[in-house]
Amino acid sequence: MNDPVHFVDEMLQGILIAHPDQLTTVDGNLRCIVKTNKEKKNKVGIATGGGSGHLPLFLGYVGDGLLDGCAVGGVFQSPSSDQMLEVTKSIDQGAGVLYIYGNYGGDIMNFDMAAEMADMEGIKVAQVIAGEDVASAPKGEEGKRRGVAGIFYAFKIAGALAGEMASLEEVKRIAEKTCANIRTMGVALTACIVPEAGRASFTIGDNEMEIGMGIHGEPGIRRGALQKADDIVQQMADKILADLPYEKGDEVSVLLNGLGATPKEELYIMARKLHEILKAKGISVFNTYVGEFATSMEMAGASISLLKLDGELKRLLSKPANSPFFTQVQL
Amino acid sequence: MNDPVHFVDEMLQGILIAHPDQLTTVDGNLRCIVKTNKEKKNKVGIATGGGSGHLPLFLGYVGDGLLDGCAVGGVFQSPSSDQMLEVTKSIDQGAGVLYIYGNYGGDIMNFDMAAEMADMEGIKVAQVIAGEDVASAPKGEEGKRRGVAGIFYAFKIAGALAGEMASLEEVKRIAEKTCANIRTMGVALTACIVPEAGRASFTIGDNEMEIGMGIHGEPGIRRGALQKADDIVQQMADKILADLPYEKGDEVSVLLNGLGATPKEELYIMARKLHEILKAKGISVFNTYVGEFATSMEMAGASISLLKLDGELKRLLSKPANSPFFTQVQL
Amino acid sequence: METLRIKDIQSIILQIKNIIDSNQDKLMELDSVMGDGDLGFTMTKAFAAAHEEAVKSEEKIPGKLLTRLGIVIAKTSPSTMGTLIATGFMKGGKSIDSYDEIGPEELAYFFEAFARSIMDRGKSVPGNKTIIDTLFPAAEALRSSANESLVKSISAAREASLKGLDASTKMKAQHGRAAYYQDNSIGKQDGGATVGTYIIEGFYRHITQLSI
Amino acid sequence: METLRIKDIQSIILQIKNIIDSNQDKLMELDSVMGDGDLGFTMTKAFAAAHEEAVKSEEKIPGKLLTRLGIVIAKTSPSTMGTLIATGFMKGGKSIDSYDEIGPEELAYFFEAFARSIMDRGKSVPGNKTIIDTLFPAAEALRSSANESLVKSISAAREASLKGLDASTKMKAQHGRAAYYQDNSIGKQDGGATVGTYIIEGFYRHITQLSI
Ligand SMILES: Nc1ncnc2c1ncn2[C@@H]1O[C@H](COP(=O)(O)OP(=O)(O)O)[C@@H](O)[C@H]1O
Ligand SMILES: Nc1ncnc2c1ncn2[C@@H]1O[C@H](COP(=O)(O)OP(=O)(O)O)[C@@H](O)[C@H]1O
Ligand SMILES: [Mg+2]
Ligand SMILES: [Mg+2]
Ligand SMILES: [Mg+2]
Ligand SMILES: [Mg+2]
Repeated sequence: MNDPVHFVDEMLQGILIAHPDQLTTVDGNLRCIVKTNKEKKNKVGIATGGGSGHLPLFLGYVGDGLLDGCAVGGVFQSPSSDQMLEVTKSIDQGAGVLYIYGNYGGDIMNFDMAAEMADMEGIKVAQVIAGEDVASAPKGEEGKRRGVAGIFYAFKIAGALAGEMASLEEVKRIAEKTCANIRTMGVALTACIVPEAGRASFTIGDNEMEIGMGIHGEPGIRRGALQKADDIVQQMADKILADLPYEKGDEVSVLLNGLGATPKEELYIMARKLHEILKAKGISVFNTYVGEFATSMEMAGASISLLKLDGELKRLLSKPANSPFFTQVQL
Repeated sequence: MNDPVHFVDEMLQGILIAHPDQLTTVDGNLRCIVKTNKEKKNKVGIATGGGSGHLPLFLGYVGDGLLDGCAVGGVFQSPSSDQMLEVTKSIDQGAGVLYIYGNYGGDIMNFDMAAEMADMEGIKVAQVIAGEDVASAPKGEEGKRRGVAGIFYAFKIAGALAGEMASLEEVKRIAEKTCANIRTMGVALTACIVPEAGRASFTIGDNEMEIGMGIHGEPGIRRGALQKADDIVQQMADKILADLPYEKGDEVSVLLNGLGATPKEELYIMARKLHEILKAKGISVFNTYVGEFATSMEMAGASISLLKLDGELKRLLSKPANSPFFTQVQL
Repeated sequence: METLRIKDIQSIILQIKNIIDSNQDKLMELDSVMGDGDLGFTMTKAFAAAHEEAVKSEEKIPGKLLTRLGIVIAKTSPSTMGTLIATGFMKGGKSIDSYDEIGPEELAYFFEAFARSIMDRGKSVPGNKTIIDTLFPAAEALRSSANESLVKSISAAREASLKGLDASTKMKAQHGRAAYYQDNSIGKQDGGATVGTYIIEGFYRHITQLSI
Repeated sequence: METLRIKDIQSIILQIKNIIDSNQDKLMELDSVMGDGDLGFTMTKAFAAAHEEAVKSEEKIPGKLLTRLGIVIAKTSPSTMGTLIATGFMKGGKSIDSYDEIGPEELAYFFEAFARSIMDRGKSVPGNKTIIDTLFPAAEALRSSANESLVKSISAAREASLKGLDASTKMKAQHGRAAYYQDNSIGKQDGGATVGTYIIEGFYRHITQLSI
């Protein structure tokens, strides 16, 4: 690392110089990232935004078949309404802009402000807030849940529908439907380190873990001795399956997300157990994503997300997509 | 983690169940992985093999436009000649099989044995050994160098040419040419942990780093106090550039590889500095890969690889590829 | 002194900035217990920027200057508290931008709009253990003493905000990161509510100092 | 006893297995200093598998049994040392598979082919600080004493291998992971060379025991 004060800007400079054909800034503002090649007239624009330190979240999903722009905040900090407005103006192709972002107070307020300002400039804006972390609020209070790795599905599916020139209302509908069908649970083995702080703001013992911890270190539902991967997966799956609930005959997409320091090997060991559990429940798996989709600096840990599919979601999930951080061919 | 004894097999079961359309075993042998859909008759088969604990290396590059099969060893252990032979027989489409693997004694001996056995079964086999880690042996002794992340380029380019139905000799030639034009340097910030050992076999202090360390913890060229990212990149680049040497007017592909626990954010900060150095030297960058291409369990650290390009290499590098671990659209 | 003008606003912002600066560690600490620990950092940044703007702005109308400060804070400090305070300054300033000077009546308008706009933006009400629990009582005190002197009304506001802080500590958090702690938040002092008292304190120090 | 038959091979393999088992930690340690520390583990695995095979195999010709052991070791222990020893047993066995029993002459053939095939497979020569530095002198000693008794010739081989081990410690490593340590490898005992002495030791113990 260099000077932590420049962490975010240097990272952005690196991303822009590494992927000049795919990503660029709005008028040189590093913290406002959009696609290099503008989209077709009348395509609904999709923007997101959020704190840094979660790559590929958020800007990693700006790409073909995905998002059009992203406002980038400091590490774990919301971007400003200003930045969001700049991105909005840049990506609006006359059909309006949809904001899809995670359920965090600061982000909501800033996106609300940006939406009001965009409205004053005559741009139609709609918003969908993703919150699918079952550990962050009990069933019945879904509206309070944090948005974590599962938001990837909303980006992917809304991006696919927007690419078909659907209306803002339609794209909003599909993003909401996607969010409503996702559930996520995480487990953390070590703390995350914010560069400016230089040290962990909390600690997890060497042989401890915390089930349900948020991607900024928000408290989970159980701190305890480190368990076997299979036992951890079982607990996470139990929580997730009971929540929606996901039932016999359902078809799902599975996302096994590493939080940053967890080897892919371990994620696949978890995938194995998860598939076993789903099979025993009579839930079929359409496809499985394994990798880093939403991280938390050097945090060791993982999350499991399930998306319950129907024909429409499956069709859109299957479409190709391409960003510097996520490439998929037609499934 | 579950029982470390089952680490590799459980990981393989997870990979196979997560990507059934793409990967399968040879006759149920978990440690012999091949593409689910067999290739065209007379396409040269390409196989690799090596120890586990390096995902996406090695089996992660079995896919369309890439490799046809992989023999999987225990963590940091060579697979057996037997496994290699099984893979060879499975992927041979009558045009012979090329082995591309890293320059490690155990692997070489086992691939040699496998090649002899394949020969006895009437399968033409050729071999290309990748070794591009400049820290592992001085200039003039290139043949002693370890193979690390840069081997990705050999897989990608040889895979692309094999897909064009080139002969075994041709595919071997391009793999050799690719290997000859790659140089890599790594830096490690923490040790790697082998599951069966359960602890690091060596340690790197909290504020220390080792430049040139190998992906199994082989000794590097300098252990010292942790430096700024920019200074580390400068030292790594100096070594790499002087070695080939890469010179003004050259065009390169850049690979910034994370060893497992290093955030993508840091890799991009390094990419930024590397581009700056290359620009100052008058070396142009054709494209940049950033991510995890060859890891070492939970090791924190990174490596930089450069591939010097010409028209032929550029054309092949640009072709699409698709495996569960690496997907690229036509560049 | 019965009214506040541009120079006073500048001095008040400096007062708030000084209070925040000398309490940076305390805010850091409060926000660490049930938040992400950045409150001290974002607040010093917000008021440093606000102060800089207050000094260099050519605005002649106090309400307009206060709105400008909000805009600047929104840009520099997009954290929850930064955004809320920015909204407060913007909407509070807007509510009095037809007045050349701020008397007790206008000060009440200002803080009423300030608190109200935060409640709108944050979808929060008094009792949720937020900055509202110190600012809302302060605005109410200003309203009830609007026909008294500036010193008296700001003194009443200060007292109300401090009482509000005590009361809020006993509440259960409903918003922001603190809400994840649910019942565990009871008994812990809220960082945002504390910031609310500092803002009032800034006004209080300037007004009472000048009156001595 | 002037010749070795199937029963003897079985006993010799058990002897080697026992020596390896009781030196597992030592091999681990030697390989940790300049390697990946797995030598103790892979060698116990290799000889456990070889012993199992030796006991259950129906092979009647000693050379053929030795070749089988090599095949089994190759499958179970694909590490450098495992593969080299596997090669040694396979090619060594092959070199004497036309003999029903092994006398001093055949034993010399066996170890000559054993050492030679390792040199081919490993592209190594004596002096590179490897298993060859104990096995090659042992094979030479067997050759020079091929017209003596089995006890005498294996004793000479044992002595040569131990001398070789001493000499190899002073060498600089040229192959495998140890080579990365370059000059730092000088003065450190090589794990593979040590294994070479254990193999000879296994033959020695069986042959001398039976003669007593
Ligand atoms: N919805 C809300 N309405 C009003 N105040 C809120 C709301 N959510 C949080 N707060 C206040 O914000 C404070 C935290 O601010 P800050 O540290 O900036 O948050 P964050 O770092 O999570 O963005 C809390 O102490 C609380 O007083
Ligand atoms: N090319 C070679 N030829 C002969 N012996 C070798 C060669 N390379 C390594 N060795 C021997 O192998 C030993 C290490 O074996 P092992 O631990 O199995 O290696 P690794 O774990 O690296 O595969 C060394 O001590 C050395 O004696
Ligand atoms: Mg914050
Ligand atoms: Mg080994
Ligand atoms: Mg905070
Ligand atoms: Mg070893």
